[in-house]
Amino acid sequence: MSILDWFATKNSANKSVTSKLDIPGNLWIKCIACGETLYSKDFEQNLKVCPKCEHHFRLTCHERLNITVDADSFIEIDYDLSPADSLDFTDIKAYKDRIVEANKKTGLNDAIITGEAKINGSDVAIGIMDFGYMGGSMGAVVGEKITRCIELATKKQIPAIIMSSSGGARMQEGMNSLMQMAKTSAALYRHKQQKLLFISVMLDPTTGGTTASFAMLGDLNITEPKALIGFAGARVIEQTIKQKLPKDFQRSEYLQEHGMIDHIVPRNKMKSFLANIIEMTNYHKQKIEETETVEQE
Amino acid sequence: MSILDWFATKNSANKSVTSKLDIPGNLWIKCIACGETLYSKDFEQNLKVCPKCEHHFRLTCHERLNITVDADSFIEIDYDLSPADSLDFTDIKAYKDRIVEANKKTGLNDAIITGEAKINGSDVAIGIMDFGYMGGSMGAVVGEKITRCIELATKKQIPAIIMSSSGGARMQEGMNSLMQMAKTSAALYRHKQQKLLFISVMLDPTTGGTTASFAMLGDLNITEPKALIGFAGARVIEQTIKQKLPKDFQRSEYLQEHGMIDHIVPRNKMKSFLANIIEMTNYHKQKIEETETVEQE
Amino acid sequence: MASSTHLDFEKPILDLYKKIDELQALSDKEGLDMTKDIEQLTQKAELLKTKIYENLEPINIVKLSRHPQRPISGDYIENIFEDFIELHGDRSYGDDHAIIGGLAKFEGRPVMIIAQQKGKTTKENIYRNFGMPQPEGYRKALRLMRFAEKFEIPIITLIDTPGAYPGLTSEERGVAEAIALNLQEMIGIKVPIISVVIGEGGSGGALGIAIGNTVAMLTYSIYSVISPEGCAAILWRDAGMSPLAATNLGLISSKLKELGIIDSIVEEPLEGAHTNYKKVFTKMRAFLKKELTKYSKYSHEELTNQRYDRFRKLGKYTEA
Amino acid sequence: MASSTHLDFEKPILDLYKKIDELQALSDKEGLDMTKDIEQLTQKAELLKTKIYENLEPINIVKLSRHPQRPISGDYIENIFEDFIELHGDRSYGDDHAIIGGLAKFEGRPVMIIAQQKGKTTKENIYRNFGMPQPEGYRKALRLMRFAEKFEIPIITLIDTPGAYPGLTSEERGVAEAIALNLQEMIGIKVPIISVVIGEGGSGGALGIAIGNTVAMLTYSIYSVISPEGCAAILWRDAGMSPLAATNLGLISSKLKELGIIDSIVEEPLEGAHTNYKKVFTKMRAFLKKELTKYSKYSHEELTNQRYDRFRKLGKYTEA
Ligand SMILES: [Zn+2]
Ligand SMILES: [Zn+2]
Repeated sequence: MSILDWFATKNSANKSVTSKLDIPGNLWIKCIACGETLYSKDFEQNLKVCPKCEHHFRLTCHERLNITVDADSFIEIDYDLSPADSLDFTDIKAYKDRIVEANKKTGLNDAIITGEAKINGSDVAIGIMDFGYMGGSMGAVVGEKITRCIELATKKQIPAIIMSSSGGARMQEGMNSLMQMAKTSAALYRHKQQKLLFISVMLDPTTGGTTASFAMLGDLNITEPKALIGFAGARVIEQTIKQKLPKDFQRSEYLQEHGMIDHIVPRNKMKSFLANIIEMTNYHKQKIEETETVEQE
Repeated sequence: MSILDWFATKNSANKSVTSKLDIPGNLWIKCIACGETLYSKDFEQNLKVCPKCEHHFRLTCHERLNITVDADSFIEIDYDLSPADSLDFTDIKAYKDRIVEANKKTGLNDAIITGEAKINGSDVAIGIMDFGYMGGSMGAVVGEKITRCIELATKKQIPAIIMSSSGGARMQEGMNSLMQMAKTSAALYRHKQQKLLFISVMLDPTTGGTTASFAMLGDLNITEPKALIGFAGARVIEQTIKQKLPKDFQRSEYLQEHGMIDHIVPRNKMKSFLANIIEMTNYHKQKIEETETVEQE
Repeated sequence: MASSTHLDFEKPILDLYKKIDELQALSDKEGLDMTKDIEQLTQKAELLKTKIYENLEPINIVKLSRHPQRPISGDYIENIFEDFIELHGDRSYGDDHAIIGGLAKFEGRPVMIIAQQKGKTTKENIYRNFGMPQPEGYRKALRLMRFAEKFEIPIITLIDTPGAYPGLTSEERGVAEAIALNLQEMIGIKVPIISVVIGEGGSGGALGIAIGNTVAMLTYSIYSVISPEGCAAILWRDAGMSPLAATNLGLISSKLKELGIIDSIVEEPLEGAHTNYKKVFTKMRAFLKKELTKYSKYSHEELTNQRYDRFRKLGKYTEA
Repeated sequence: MASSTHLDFEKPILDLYKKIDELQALSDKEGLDMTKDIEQLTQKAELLKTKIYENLEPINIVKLSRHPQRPISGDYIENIFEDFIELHGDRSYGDDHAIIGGLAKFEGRPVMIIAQQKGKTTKENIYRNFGMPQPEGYRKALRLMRFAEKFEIPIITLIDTPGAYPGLTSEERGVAEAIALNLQEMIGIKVPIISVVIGEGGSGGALGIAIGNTVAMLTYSIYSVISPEGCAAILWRDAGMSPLAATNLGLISSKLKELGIIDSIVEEPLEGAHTNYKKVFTKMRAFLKKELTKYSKYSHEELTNQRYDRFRKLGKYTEA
């Protein structure tokens, strides 16, 4: 089920890449949402949001990292984890070969980077998924890295932030993949027991087993405008119910109306939004620490 | 809002009384649901359930008590509480006079009896409302008696059972009446904190502020077949939405389908049902007590 | 008077002021010195105003509490707090527009605001369902209160509703359960809860977010077990009896303070909050500051015990 | 064979038995002594049967797991437990018929059963939504698990679903949130949880009630990240590749035991649970008794730690 989403969304991902390559020299790109021709540099400066229609283009995990955490504050952890082909899985391609290709394409060992960082000076544990690596699918590496990232947050008593964009579980790892849903959610249980903040940022697209585990478990569930967020794939649902789906089905705004999303945050406001929430939820703890410091002096 | 239900249901209550009085000598009564003529003694022996259509007729609180707790086990508490007219409330009748009348009609000081009792040998704190006393409306006495009953259960570490039939808050006591919703629910909060069992039995009819407070807060919410249970009155809702309501609207079966009721229990099974639940939820505690006793010996 | 909508009982005052205006116009036009007359009349008008407002029939206070220009929750949020971040949804069904909630800063520290929100225009009112929440509104409120509790953030609830929505959808999704659960769970929330009725406090639908350590009312707000109209329709079978019902129900702030149902009254301008927003914001800010300061010294246990005791003692009865 | 529905791979066995029957009939009719031939053939049939069932292709096990006569949750509940009291509803939206829950007695002590329920007839299947739960099913399950936790009652979950319902209503009401919350909260439940996949363990929809201290499977049940049909359609774009997908996905009990995804296999009769209900009930009863006895000695902390560690360690990767 989950992987159907991955495929459904895979196509539109390719589309956005293609329209960029159409223009010689890459100085100009064309917005896939409104057709506007944009000067590449302006587009980059606008954080890859179309200035005309505000379409939020997808980012790589490193692009996302750069606009989210304080400069030079990120200390990556667990970068040396890479996928194992425990089922010897082959479809039209061998999973082993897919791993090599994905690594070549993205430079990543798997579909997520994790680490410690600061946001406006506050410590956080952060994980950022990359849809470019096998549709951001969650295999054992993604699950393990998210789990360790959350465990680190629990240990250090700091907030955790996971920014998802993922087609769900990774079929090629079979049940080992499904179990990552349980593992990541379990880690969040312990984080929550310590009354720590978890913000889930669901980015375009977040579907399947990713949505049905850690991504829906934020103290706050945040998203960008018009991101695709869902469990089952739209085509599967249409086949099941034999009806057309609503126009904004599984988009941020739809999910907010249905009670699942706390707040839709435009890309240029995301960092300050996160900082604000972290500050407010840290207020009491800091106050106590200050008092204790004063008393000790 | 709540009191509209009381009025709506008041009429049908009268109907059932009337149909009984129609027959001279009261040897025979006519079922208001199916029209069947029933021999009075059989009807009583069948716990006032029509043997033909299984319509559950309303019971007084003492009738209900008799078929629910072990013989001679009930120790009433707080029987000496009676209503005060704190607002000097008069409508077409003075509230003071209504109090006198209701007392004369029912022999009760207010719309509930509370106490300690045993059900198949197990201790419980129990409260049973009486719709015959001013439509079972909840004023300060009802609220106080329920609260004390629950507090007793908390203190003695035993289950609490409240069997409701009530039109909701009692208008003539104004805001003092509304506050009973908060007070009874607060008492249940403390009972719940001690991991004690609360079974709410909602009987025909349970509406308004009664439903929207203690009656919906059972670990288990139980009812008899086809009981009327709701918040707003059906007529008010029809006026609001300008639509006909579903046929079984606000009936036990409807509420169960909508997730609010754990189990619908026919009257002749109610006592054994309650005993069963109490036994199962007491099992662990009893096991521990037995072990401790053995160890002490 | 700032407001453009006038209520019946204001007519004598308005007539006097109109007369004063006419006199002034006449004096200007004819060049006559009518200062003294005008002064006298103004004084009279002021006296009349005070007399009328200090002796308002409850039914007129009901009208003030529903005044179309009366400040609504959104006005307080915008003017008393900074950096409001609205947080949506109950995480299981929907986002109710009749209850808004979110984090904000008050005097530099974070607070969680839960507020029933009416509209001022017809369009807004339809969007807000006329301030009548459905179950998901109460569930959102509880979710956000638990969030606040987790991070030791005090809660402020603003009450302004004719009641929970009496509709089919509301019953289907268990509005009674949703309100009941809030009554139970709010008692145990380990941060301060300050509740203020700012307009209509309609029955269980109001109570469902009003389990505060302190429960206050604005001067001309009401808090009632049933609307006077509903009460009259039931008890007298005559909607014309609403004024008497309003009186009997004891739904005005002064009466409820006297009965011990509420703890404080946040003072409105004599002619109502709608005539001077700034003034009522100032009073509200001062009130909240005082309460938050007070409870900031309470432990978790003191907070929940104080709240329990506050509601535990309510209700008059006789005991032999 | 007790069953009336036969699967393709059973044909060679059935043919042999048919031949034996014919031989017997012939021998009876003609008065010939064919005992030896019949004996030989029967032996051959038994050998063939063993060989076939012990070497079933995963896709055939998929078929067995979905066999229309396979015992469903209701059968286990009825035959292994006493005094089952079904408890309905999620207390906020509805009662999902694809997940049933309730209290029962097992060997004299109370247990809470949470079970995905398919139907056997078309009518039942429609009523049970073919065993595909909606959000309210998962929420009911969590509510009942918390009830069980409160009263120290062990929990048994039976898994049998093609997956959570992939429909509009399910998405609207947040099926992803409902499953996610169960994954998180079940980890912390302070009573033993025993989970058994009895038929189809379909992806997240199965996992949503399968966070057990022990997770077991019946021999011919399956547990998979995606259905073989779905997998084939996506990866090969050819539904005909389902058999290979079934093999690659590693969804059968023996493989999952080997991978450490599940802890135990509850043995079915050689020809499948549907051929001998009694046998499988006996095995299930013994299994549950053993597990419940084991965990009855665990403290709250041991239970939640064991469960955490069980899931924490799952997933293979390489670390430089
Ligand atoms: Zn554009
Ligand atoms: Zn009948």
